[in-house]
Amino acid sequence: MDTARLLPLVVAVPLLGAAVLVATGRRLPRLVSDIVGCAFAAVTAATALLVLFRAGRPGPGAYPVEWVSGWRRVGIVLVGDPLGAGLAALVSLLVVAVLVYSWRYFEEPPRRHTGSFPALILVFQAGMCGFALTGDLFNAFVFFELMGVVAYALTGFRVEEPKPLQGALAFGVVNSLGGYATLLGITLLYARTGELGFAQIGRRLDTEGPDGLVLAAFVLVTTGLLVKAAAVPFHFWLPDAHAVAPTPVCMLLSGVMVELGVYGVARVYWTVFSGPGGLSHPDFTRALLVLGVLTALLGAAMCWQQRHLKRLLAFSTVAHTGLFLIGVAVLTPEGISGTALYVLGHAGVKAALFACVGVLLDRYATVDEHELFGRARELPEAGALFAVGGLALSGLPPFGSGLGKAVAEEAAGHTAAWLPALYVLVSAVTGGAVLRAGLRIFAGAGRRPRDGEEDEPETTGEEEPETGGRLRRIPVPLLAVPAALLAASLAIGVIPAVGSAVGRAGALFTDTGGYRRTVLDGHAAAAPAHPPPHWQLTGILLGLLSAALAVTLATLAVRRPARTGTAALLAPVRRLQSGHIGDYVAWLVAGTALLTVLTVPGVR
Amino acid sequence: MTVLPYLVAGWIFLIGVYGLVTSRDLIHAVGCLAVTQSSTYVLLLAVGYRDGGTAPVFADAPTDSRVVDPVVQALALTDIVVGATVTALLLALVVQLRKRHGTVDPDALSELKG
Amino acid sequence: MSARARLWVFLVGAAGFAALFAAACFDLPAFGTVPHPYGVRAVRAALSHHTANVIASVNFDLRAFDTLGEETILFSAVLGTVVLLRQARDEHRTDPEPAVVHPRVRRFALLTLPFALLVGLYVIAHGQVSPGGGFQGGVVAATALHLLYIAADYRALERVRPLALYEIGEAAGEAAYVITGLAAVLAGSAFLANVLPFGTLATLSSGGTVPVLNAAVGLEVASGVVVLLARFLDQAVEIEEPGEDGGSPRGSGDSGGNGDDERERA
Amino acid sequence: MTDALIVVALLLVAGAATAAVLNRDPVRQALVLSFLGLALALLFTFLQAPDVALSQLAVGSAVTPLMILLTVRKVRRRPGSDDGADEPAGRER
Repeated sequence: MDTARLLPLVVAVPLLGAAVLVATGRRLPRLVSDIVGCAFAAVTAATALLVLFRAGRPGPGAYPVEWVSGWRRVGIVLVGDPLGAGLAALVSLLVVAVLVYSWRYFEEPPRRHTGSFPALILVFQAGMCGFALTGDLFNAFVFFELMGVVAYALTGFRVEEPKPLQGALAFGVVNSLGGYATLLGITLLYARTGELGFAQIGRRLDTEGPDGLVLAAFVLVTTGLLVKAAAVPFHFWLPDAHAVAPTPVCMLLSGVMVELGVYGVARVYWTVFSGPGGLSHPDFTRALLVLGVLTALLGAAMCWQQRHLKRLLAFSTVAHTGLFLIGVAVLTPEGISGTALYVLGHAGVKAALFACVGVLLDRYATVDEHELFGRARELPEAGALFAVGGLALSGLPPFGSGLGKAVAEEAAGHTAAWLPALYVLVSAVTGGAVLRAGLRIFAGAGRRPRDGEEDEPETTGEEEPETGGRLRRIPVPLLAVPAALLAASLAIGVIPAVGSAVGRAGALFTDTGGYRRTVLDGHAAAAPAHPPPHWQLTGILLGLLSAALAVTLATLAVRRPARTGTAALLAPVRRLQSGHIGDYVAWLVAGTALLTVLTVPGVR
Repeated sequence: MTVLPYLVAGWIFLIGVYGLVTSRDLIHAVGCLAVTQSSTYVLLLAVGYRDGGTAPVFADAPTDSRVVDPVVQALALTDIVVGATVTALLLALVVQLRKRHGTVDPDALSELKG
Repeated sequence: MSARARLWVFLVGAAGFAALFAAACFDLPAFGTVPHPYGVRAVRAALSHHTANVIASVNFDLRAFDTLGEETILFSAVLGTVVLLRQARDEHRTDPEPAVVHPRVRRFALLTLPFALLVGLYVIAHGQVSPGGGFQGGVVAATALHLLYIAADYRALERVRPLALYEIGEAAGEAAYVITGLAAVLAGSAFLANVLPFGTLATLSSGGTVPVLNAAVGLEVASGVVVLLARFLDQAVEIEEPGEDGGSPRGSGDSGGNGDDERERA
Repeated sequence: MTDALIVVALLLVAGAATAAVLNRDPVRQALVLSFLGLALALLFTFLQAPDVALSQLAVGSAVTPLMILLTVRKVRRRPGSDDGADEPAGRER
């Protein structure tokens, strides 16, 4: 079959699976519905990989473009460029991993609802794949909302507990509001151009000069995507939701969904706004750079302060999203391919870390760093995985996260010489926070941290286990899945073919004219030649430096658990994370205004 | 008249967000979100309107008559479904939240901080 | 943040938003004069497929993929609501008291019910020729069923409403939509392509796959909305919270205490 | 003529939206939302969008307010007290 024909199937197959599971879910035993779910997810993953391999063959050649319903230029277009297809493949593979991981999860599935969890995960997969592949702005909004709706439900899945419900509600309100802002922006673009496809809108915009309307459309469309990407000040929902969602869902939320927001910003800018009728490159770079730096710093600082392990990991996702935004902001093919590698590596590492925390949660009914002190000495395998994950998160070569960080920080260094230092700092602090927790929990190192010295509000880590009862023996998938994910992250860093494929993907992604010609005119887009991203000496040294810094920070923190100075300094920042929906909404509106101020010199 | 419909859409968006920010009751907040969303329908259909156009249904109209833009109407339909479903899901969360927290006042939710 | 600080943050943001949006409005073409290249192409495309209602054509033919996403949003929201409003481990059901209904109300509702159901089905069936379609008709039909709640009482409604069946109906609607799309792929066309004969403009059988997809959506929406409303009714009428039978009454202004939690954990 | 109708409907919608936000009691808000749905349906009819008007009528003025009312009923039901569902409106100030 023609490769292009396969593109809609990546969305259709999981949806069919979800419908089958819901129709039969009441009767099927748990095991069968798990197998059915895995099978549909795996078929989707295979399809996405097939598209990726056919689209990613080196040499000049177009990537597959499919007009759904067969309506050229009137319908909706799906584009299988290597980056979009690659993201769809990443999503699908992670979904398979998550379904395998949750094999023994939810020991007591909700009565008469055995099929519900895998069905929701399959719909989530369809939504994320559709968002990665679509070449149509309104269709992107539909998939944005689909991802959202499923994610709210999955976040609040454990209705017997108060925290997930509160997190899911904040997530739902803030994300929906962001989505509506995006839709207003889409409507403004439609009023100007009368088109909905990325390529068509971009071409029409370039026939006229930029003005207030284009600026407003950019700000509004980007607002929703930045909410999904959890950029400061749109990020408040993320820690609240990611800290409370069921562990398998956290793996997906932090591993790929947030990154899809960053992808959306980059995709929309490059295809729609990057021409002369859009937003000039320096303006985009300024706006995203400011937001990215703020996000990275705030995420890292908050990450270090947490004792609730899932919340700690959630803030580290915020910090890394900031780095991804910086990689997109520099507007070079190297920045894009470096960030893409970073996202690939990060997805494996972060999902593996969440998986390890899930093991702790189900064995000890808590994910609190202080309460768990020394208790997990009996789990050396999980401890080893957790430590490796922490090191990989800090950018240790030769992990994929390390390679991505090295390439992205070099690309960022061309824009501002101090940016590589930020990459090193943020990776070191987030990796160090993970290692600190690991040292305390799995090794019982240092002194037992004391509680109750501060009167600051704080989320502690008491949770109900997700497996019905506490686990005595750790089932194989709970450890095999994180091990496989870390191995995959390592493979991304050491297999040179991955690097060159991602390099080509980045080059095609940033070729605006080529994208529009491929989609609208069916011309083959020749891949612009670029040296593929690879390990360089400075990158290796900076990676080793940040890993060493992370270890040092962790050791110091374990030796002297008394938190002074920094804690007091950061108290006002911590208070902003108030859990109040009204606060989060107010910050969202303020963020829109901030984005306007940052881009407004773009109107000439 | 030339910009009034657009400005009304902007007003509805802002007033809805104002309600969300100042809400003391989560059910009321969900209602405000629904209000906010109606701004998108108004803007979509205002953009699609053409002076003197009729509805794009050719059941008994000649096929060359001047019609308003059908695309935005299709988009608005999709949008309405999205709005209703999000409302349902959020209300379901509020129902359970009330059971577990004993309140629907956002000021009193205190499980997640810092 | 205090309520005052929150309001200030909002007001500053709202000022920025208002300025931005107003600037955009004054750059927009005047109301009623916006150019519509896509709209014009869509009208031409719809007529070429003999679909009189262009909106139905956009929804179920040109941009049928959007509608697939939309129906999936509904599908997953219903699934999510079912999961979220499930009876928790610590809750139990009570049978609601049969309610006394005024005979005149009952007669009115019972008379309206078949009429409303019929309207719903009519609206679904005529989606491709006149305003309406699967979504609108589905909602009307589903709401009509709930007239029974007014006419008799909750138990009467439960008898005509085998929920499991509606859940299957919803999934079947979703599956039918996807399978129609896949059938086009098997026939050698693009996913969701309109491969059936187009028929004559403005007749019930016109539009090729448009009526098929319309019916799939109608089935899904009607079943989905029934399930959705049922879950809310269930919560409002039947499911008892753990503390609700003879527990100490709480004050209505109860702000913040988590007495509930302690009871539930115990 | 059409223009005048559209302006009236627009102002009606803006007013109803404002009222829906300012009514802090969810029960009254649900009723105002229902009215907002009607006003929107009217506006959409004048804007030559009968399909959208029909949806808005079904969803905006029936299903959504109904769900809100059911939620309020569930949330306000209290154990051992008979003020449950009929609790006087306006307690949320």
